[in-house]
Amino acid sequence: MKTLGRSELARMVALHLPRQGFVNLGIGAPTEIGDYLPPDTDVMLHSENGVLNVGPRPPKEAEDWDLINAGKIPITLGTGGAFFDSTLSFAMMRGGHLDIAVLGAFQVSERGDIANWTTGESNGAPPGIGGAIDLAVGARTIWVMMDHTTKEGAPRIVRTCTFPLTAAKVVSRIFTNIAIVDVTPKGLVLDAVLDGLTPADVQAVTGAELQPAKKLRKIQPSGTVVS
Amino acid sequence: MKTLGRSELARMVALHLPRQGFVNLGIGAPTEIGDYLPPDTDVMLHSENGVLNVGPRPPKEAEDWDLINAGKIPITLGTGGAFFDSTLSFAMMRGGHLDIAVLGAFQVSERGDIANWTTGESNGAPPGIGGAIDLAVGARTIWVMMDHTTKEGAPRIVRTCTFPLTAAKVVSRIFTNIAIVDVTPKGLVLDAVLDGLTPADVQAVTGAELQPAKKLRKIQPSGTVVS
Amino acid sequence: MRNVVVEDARAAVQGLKDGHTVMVGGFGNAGLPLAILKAVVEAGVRDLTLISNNAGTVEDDLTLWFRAKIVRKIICSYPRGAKAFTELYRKGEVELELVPQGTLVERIRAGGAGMGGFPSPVGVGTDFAKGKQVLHVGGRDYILELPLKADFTFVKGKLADTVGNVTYNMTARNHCPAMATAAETTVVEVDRIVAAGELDPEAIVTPCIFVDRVFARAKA
Amino acid sequence: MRNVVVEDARAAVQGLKDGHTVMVGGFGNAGLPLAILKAVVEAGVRDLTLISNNAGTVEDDLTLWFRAKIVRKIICSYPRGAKAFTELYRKGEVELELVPQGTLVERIRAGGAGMGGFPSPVGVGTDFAKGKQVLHVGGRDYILELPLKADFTFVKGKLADTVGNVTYNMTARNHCPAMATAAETTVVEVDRIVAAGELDPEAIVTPCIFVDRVFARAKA
Repeated sequence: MKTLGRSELARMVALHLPRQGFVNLGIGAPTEIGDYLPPDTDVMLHSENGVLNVGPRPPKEAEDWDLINAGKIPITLGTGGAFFDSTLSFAMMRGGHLDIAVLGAFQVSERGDIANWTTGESNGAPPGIGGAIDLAVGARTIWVMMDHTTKEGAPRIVRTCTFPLTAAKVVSRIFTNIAIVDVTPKGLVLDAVLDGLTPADVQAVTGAELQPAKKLRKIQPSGTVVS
Repeated sequence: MKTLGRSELARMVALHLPRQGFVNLGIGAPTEIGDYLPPDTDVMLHSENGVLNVGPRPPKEAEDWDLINAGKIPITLGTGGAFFDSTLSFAMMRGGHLDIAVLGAFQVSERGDIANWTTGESNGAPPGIGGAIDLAVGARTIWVMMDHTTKEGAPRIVRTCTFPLTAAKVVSRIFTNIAIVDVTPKGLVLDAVLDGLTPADVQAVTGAELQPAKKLRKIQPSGTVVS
Repeated sequence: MRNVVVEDARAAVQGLKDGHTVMVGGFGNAGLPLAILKAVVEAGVRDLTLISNNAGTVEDDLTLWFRAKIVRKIICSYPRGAKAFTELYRKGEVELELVPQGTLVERIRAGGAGMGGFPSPVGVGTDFAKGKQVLHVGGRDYILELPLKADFTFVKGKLADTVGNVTYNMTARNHCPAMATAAETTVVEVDRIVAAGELDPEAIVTPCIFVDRVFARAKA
Repeated sequence: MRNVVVEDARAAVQGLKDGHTVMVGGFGNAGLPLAILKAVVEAGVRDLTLISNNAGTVEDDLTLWFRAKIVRKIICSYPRGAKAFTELYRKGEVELELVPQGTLVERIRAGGAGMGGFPSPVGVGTDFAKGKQVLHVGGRDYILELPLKADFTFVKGKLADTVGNVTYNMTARNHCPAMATAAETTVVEVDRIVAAGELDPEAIVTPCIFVDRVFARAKA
């Protein structure tokens, strides 16, 4: 099946962010969304290790390992940025001060449950949770960005998560490499589908029922979405 | 009955403070203790409105109403001092980081209960509690500095406080204008008596039983205590 | 870029409504947003619930609110020496919830940090424990103190930049940073506004995420 | 005047004993007291309970402690990518208590601030709620998270003055200020020590009351 590349997916999410507000981009793939924000955006990026207004990655020679994001990647500080300790950083999260967090996930359920910290199969390796759970519970709006299925083709959007939950009933929107799905009180609504695929194609790889939006949108290969 | 003056009482307490450590001098009379610290002391004074290393009161023309102590009196900042917000200031208190707090009191019981926020008789005036209770619960060592009796001659050191408690079983030492009394697991111990008075004189105006110390000390009119 | 600067105190209190809960920073005369206090009275709101350490000491502070009788209830640690408040209190025209100072600010922090309050050792065995849930942790008793939040927070800073980062002046910091985190709308009155990037990012006390409006107090 | 400067990392870890609980600041490579980490191994202690955000990423960090097998238990939010730790974990030779990052630092703060923990909305309805007391506040469920304290805290600062006030460098601040409040003995490794009075009193992050020892890391 045709899918969006990781960069195009990041671009698609970036294009959906509002023009202002405080946003946390989860570690891993969501971090890449920052690269596609318009240069004149008023959005300020938060990183949970204690920095507000995260700027672009510096050139290699300017990297400073005391200036990193939660993914432990070197960053720069944007104009008007601030440093603070972890208690204040997590107060921002837990206290509902972030407008949007975009998280990766293993699974999202039709009622908005998110499982993103462990598949429960550890092979003896230690589990890790980090700050993902604080974001999932605390940010006002939770978006998920993930591949629509596992590498083996199993659905990640499911009726009930089989992996251990990170938080219950928090996700409002899911951006995948083939679709955009809204989590509504009435169930999952298919908002947009990758050009070349049909709603039925998407439903076939989704583990929960999708209702069509009043007006289905089309995702172009670049990540731009059109009505 | 002969009594120490307020300044001499403050001086007596000052002479008993260790040479180093973090000390909070409660609002009102205890604040005056600061005037009698030796110039080379390593003691750092904390004030609960958010300052560490409180220095002496500035000359009138240098007063700044953004630089005050918890008694709302202008202060200076000593070398190496710091400002912080109230959450951190009260974390210092509640978390047991202060070595000594010297508080005023209406009553202290023989088991170390302290009543210092209201007599319960308000005449309709609003009660106030401020930070006294946080200090009483949080500082590692609580000393009380007060007149031995009320203006009417009623004892302030009592078997059981009749006024509403600030905190239970926290006071370890009581400095009054005629005596020094230690609160011990075995009861109140009379450590020092004002020159010219006898232990019986002090007992007569005390509402709980005083045991004599192994070696009773003598308080001189200047506030100096000698063996 | 984000810009939260408003023109004056009047613009700063826009949206404040009858019955709102309002936090006001300050301890003694330090950290009081005096221009805002005046603008609130001029806005003609009433039935406010006020969360504040004190209840007014001189004529141009919270005394204004009690003279104007716009406060229904005050949650406060030390309302003594407050003439206008005391008058209303004696007549039963204003309600008082007395809260120890450290408990007050920590309840505010809990509100701002999304916690269900905090288990406090302060007040155990006293009148302040009445009606509160007792928790036993590690062999010690604690009382569960509940979080405080507000519709508006009004505090006084020293400098703000245009995006809304704030610093404070000496002991005028007091409850202001905690209160700034705990309101739907946080307004900061400052001495001076500077361009974004002028404040040392290591020395910013209240990051802009907590701040909705700033304005520079007119020079006296 | 108070002076808490010690000569080197060896002097900084004096008194650390077998079985102690130890907090170590740092997130990724930022804020790690590397000289202390080495000195602890050289001190020959064992059976430590370690409270730390991570469990070592490169060879000169907490990896040293796991190679030396001196940790009995780690309380940690993200021990992934930690080779030496993972090896011991697979063999069942080290115990792990996994704690969400925000919960970890707030439990530390509660320990330092004398509170009986805090009611957290994080983890409700998940594995992290297992065995924890549930509190109902304002129509929402919270789980009671317990305070954490330590015998020693080891963190990395940027500057310290001789009385023990500390500043941090950018995102190397992370958990360090909270950990500094929560130990019997707090030790800070810094880049440089300055005279008392040289730090801006408004920009001090950890006031000296929390700090027992500071020392300047030798230049590489």
